[in-house]
Amino acid sequence: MSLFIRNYKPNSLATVYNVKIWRLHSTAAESTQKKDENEEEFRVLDILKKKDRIQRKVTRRADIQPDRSDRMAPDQNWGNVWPGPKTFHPSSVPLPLRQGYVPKGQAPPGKKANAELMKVPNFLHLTPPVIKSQCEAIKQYCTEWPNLLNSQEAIEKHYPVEIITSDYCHASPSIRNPLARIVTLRVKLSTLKLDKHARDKFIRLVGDRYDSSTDLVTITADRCPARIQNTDYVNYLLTACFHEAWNVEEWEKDKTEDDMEYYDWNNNASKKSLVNWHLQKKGESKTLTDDEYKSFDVSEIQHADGYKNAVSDWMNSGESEETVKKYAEAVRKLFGLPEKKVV
Amino acid sequence: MNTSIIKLVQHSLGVSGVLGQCSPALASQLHTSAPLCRVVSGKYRITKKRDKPLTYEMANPPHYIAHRKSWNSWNTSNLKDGLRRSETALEDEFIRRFMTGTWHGLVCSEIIVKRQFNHIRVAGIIRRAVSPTKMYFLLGYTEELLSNWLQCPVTLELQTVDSFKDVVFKYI
Amino acid sequence: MLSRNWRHLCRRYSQAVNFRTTENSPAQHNDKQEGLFYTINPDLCKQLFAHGGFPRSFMKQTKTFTETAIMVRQPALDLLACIKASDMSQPVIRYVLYGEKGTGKSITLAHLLHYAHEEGFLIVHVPWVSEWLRRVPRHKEMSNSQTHEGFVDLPLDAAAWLIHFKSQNQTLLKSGELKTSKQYVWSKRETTEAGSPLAALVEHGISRVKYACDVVDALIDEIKILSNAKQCKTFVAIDGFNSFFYPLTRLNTPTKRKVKPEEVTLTTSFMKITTNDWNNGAVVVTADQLAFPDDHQESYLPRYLLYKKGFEHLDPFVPIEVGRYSDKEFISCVNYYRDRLWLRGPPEIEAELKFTSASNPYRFMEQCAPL
Amino acid sequence: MANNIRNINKCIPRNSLSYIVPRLLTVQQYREYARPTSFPDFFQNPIFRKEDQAQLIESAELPKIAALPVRPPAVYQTSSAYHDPLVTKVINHVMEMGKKQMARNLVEKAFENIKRSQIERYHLASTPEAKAKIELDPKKILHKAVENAKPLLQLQPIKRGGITYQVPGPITEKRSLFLAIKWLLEATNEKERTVHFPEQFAWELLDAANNTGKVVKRKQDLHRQCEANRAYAHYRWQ
Repeated sequence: MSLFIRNYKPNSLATVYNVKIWRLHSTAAESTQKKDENEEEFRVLDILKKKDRIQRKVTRRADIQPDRSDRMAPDQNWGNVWPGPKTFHPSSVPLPLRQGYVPKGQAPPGKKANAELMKVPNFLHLTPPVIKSQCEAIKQYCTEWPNLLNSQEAIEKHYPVEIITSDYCHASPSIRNPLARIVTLRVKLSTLKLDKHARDKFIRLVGDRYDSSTDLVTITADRCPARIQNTDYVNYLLTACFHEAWNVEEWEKDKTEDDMEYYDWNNNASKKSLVNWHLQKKGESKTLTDDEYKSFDVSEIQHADGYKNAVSDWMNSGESEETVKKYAEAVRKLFGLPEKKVV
Repeated sequence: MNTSIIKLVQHSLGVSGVLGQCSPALASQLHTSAPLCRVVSGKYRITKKRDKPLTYEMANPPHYIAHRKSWNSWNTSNLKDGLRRSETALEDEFIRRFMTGTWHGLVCSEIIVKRQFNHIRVAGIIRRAVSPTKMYFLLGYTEELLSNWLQCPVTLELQTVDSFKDVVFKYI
Repeated sequence: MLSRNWRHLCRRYSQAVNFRTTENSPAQHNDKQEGLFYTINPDLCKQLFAHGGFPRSFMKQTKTFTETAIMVRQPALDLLACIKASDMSQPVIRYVLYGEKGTGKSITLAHLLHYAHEEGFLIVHVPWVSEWLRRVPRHKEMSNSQTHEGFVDLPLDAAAWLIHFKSQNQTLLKSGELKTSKQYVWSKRETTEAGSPLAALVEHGISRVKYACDVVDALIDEIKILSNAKQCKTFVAIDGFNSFFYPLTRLNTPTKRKVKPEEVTLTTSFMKITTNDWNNGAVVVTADQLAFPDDHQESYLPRYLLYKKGFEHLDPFVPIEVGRYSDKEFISCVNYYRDRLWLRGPPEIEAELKFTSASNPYRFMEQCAPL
Repeated sequence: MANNIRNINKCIPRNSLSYIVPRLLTVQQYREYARPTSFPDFFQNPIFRKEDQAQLIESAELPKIAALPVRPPAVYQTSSAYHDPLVTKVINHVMEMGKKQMARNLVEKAFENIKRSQIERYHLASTPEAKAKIELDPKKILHKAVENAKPLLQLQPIKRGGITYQVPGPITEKRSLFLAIKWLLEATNEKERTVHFPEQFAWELLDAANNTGKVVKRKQDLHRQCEANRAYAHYRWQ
């Protein structure tokens, strides 16, 4: 039995023949019945009513149409046969498909009654001619790409503000995904044209939203339920930060050395101690005010410039063996001490 | 390990209803759900006469999903960060039961539920045991009721076969 | 010709195994002695380092080796050259020794102390600052300062340091040339007259422990004045100096308030002597990771260890790195240990030890111990 | 192991070697691992000492076993110059709760203590003969101490006629080593709370190496007991 099925199932042609055979049989059976009524023959006791059962089946199968795929013309318009996404149907696809894993040496199950083929998403509605015709159809709604925006740099120059949103393709009774509301705004800080103070203040205002390595400010909003609201909000935030950055408040004058974003040697204790040392060396003992310290010209001290650079480098680029070594060299020069011997 | 616990419970306490009688803490620690019985779940016993028919789907145990066979439910909820996980699973199960009940004795394969956006496609292989008129009625009936309950368009995309024997892959 | 070659060969060979120098005076040390060990006279050693100055593990070694031998290393030679080259009439130059744990900062400092002693410097040496601020034995005496409002005194530690100071500067104090510049009134009955010898001041601090901290403060002031007046040269050596700048000490006042280092009177005194507003001296301090608790030992570089405050206090200073052994030093040290029976076994062991200890002097010593 | 392979090579033609080597080796190879590993038995034990490797190269055995699979060496199997199996054994005995680093530190501290006291005695000794007598290597002292602490006989409780007799009998090499280390450690742990383990262990080792002290006495007591129970010896086989 199993052998029969295996031979029978994969072969689509066999089914067609089979159906035809069935039909022949059924007509034959009907004719015999008519004969029975006319000429009274010896009636055989048919307890199981075998013939009746066969008859019932046959009448039902009579209306089965042959496969549509058999009747398809080779030059038909496939887009009309399969216009949209649809589960695979073997009778509509005139391809000898097979799908399934079988032991070596056997043929995989054919396209009829094959649930695997029905499971996989198919793209039979997206054949190249169909795509082409659909593109042609929507072409009238498209506009041309601006000529001047021919490179990435040009795009960045004319449209420095970048708005990033995500659309989600998902299956559920509602096609709205709440994550789609999130809006990210990205802009290069250098395109904002801020001055020194404003830039510093802007960076402090946006906090960790500024990445110094890429010079990008990234503002993300997800507090409103709709995307348009969030877009408005990020734009508002950028505008507000920008204008606030230009404001100079009264309390900003109290900015101390600890609040500085970089190490300025002239304003720091290092210069003070150098000047003190210099004055002491000359034998003058006088106390200077802070402004006098700041405006003190260090060029009259020998090797002071090297020292200044070394200290600034140490503080600004971080402590490392290299910077410490550089500092040591500068200080030795300043004090007139012998160079360290290189081993 | 899991299966042994389950067997033990099944042997000593009787099969069902007993878990409910156990204390809630114990019941919550016993996993009787199918995925944990990976030795037996989704597998069929070989009969003596070797005459049990298996479809292709049944012939491949669950660990072959995505290797030899594919999923019966296609949706985005099962992906990472998918929405409506439990609802989707429940609805799919409901669709399956409704289908097998409505097309009583006619469904030859598993019901395949595919979701695209808000559209649910239900596919399956149906035996041609009832008249086409009835079939058309059942088709409309199912689509109408399901879309009413699930609040989204439902399409039935069925394939018909002469008899169950057409979908049989092998006998064990 | 042949004999000359032979002699040359002999000398080279002896050079290779030679690990000792007979030149025991640090002032005479130069590049020729680099990597060689010299021995410190036991009496002198007792005088200089009886109250601290060597790490404990090194003290143990001296007992086992029955001698105190120090390797002449590049950082010490470098510092010696700098001190010799510096102009004494200029403001003092601060040197900061830094380096990884166990590379020999304290030993380098001891070497310099020996030099200072020999050259007749007045030595102001603090063996280990953390001993005062971070080590809290069961009976740590603390009191609120009488003279400075809101400050904390450590009288016992101060007295112990005075004893150390006295023993290190025995000869200078005995000569009695160093005199106080002004009168100090301790209480109604106790005063130290102007013009009395410095030794008397120190003695007072030792005998009247209550005033030890104030005595230390006065002593530091006097030393600065004396140095400025060219009556003596002063050598300041402070080990674990960065401990003064760690935000908190482990001391608690009786009211369970955490004490900050700047609230300890000893800190203010030693801050005074490490500024560069005096001359005729040299200041050598070390920045050591071990002076900090374990969770603040991420880097051994001076800026990290001194914090901003310490850096600004010392700046401009000369950083001097004490590094790991060079190849030559390592071989010399191996030979020394073999001579002292500390290291035995086949010669392959040396390469392995060099690799596993990464030429770190302390780790090398430790790893030799069980062999 | 090298011997095994040599024998095999003599009796088996070349081409069948790859098939037969694993099967034969399973019978002859001993396991160095405490627990069965996930490696099949035909995997070779690693040869991690440089001396052994040199020997293999010299006897031209290396190319023969070069292609065979090898188990990974354990952590204590190093090619270090100061590798000593007995020392690792003692460290493992000292270890508690798997704290090997701690155990290793303790044993090494004990070695250091031994070394310091011996060097001190060396310096105190006046004549060169006396100096030459003093053993300075702590590892040699450990070996000597363990050797001196090893018992030669043991008492086994055997039940005969309802009475348990302490029957003297021979002892295996392995058990005697085990007992020696165990006794040394037990003697060490009977100490004042203020005395630290490394110090006490160092003393015990020095005592045992001199054939004196608690451990050696314990061994001698055992021997005496065995001697006294000589009459029961026949119970071992009856």
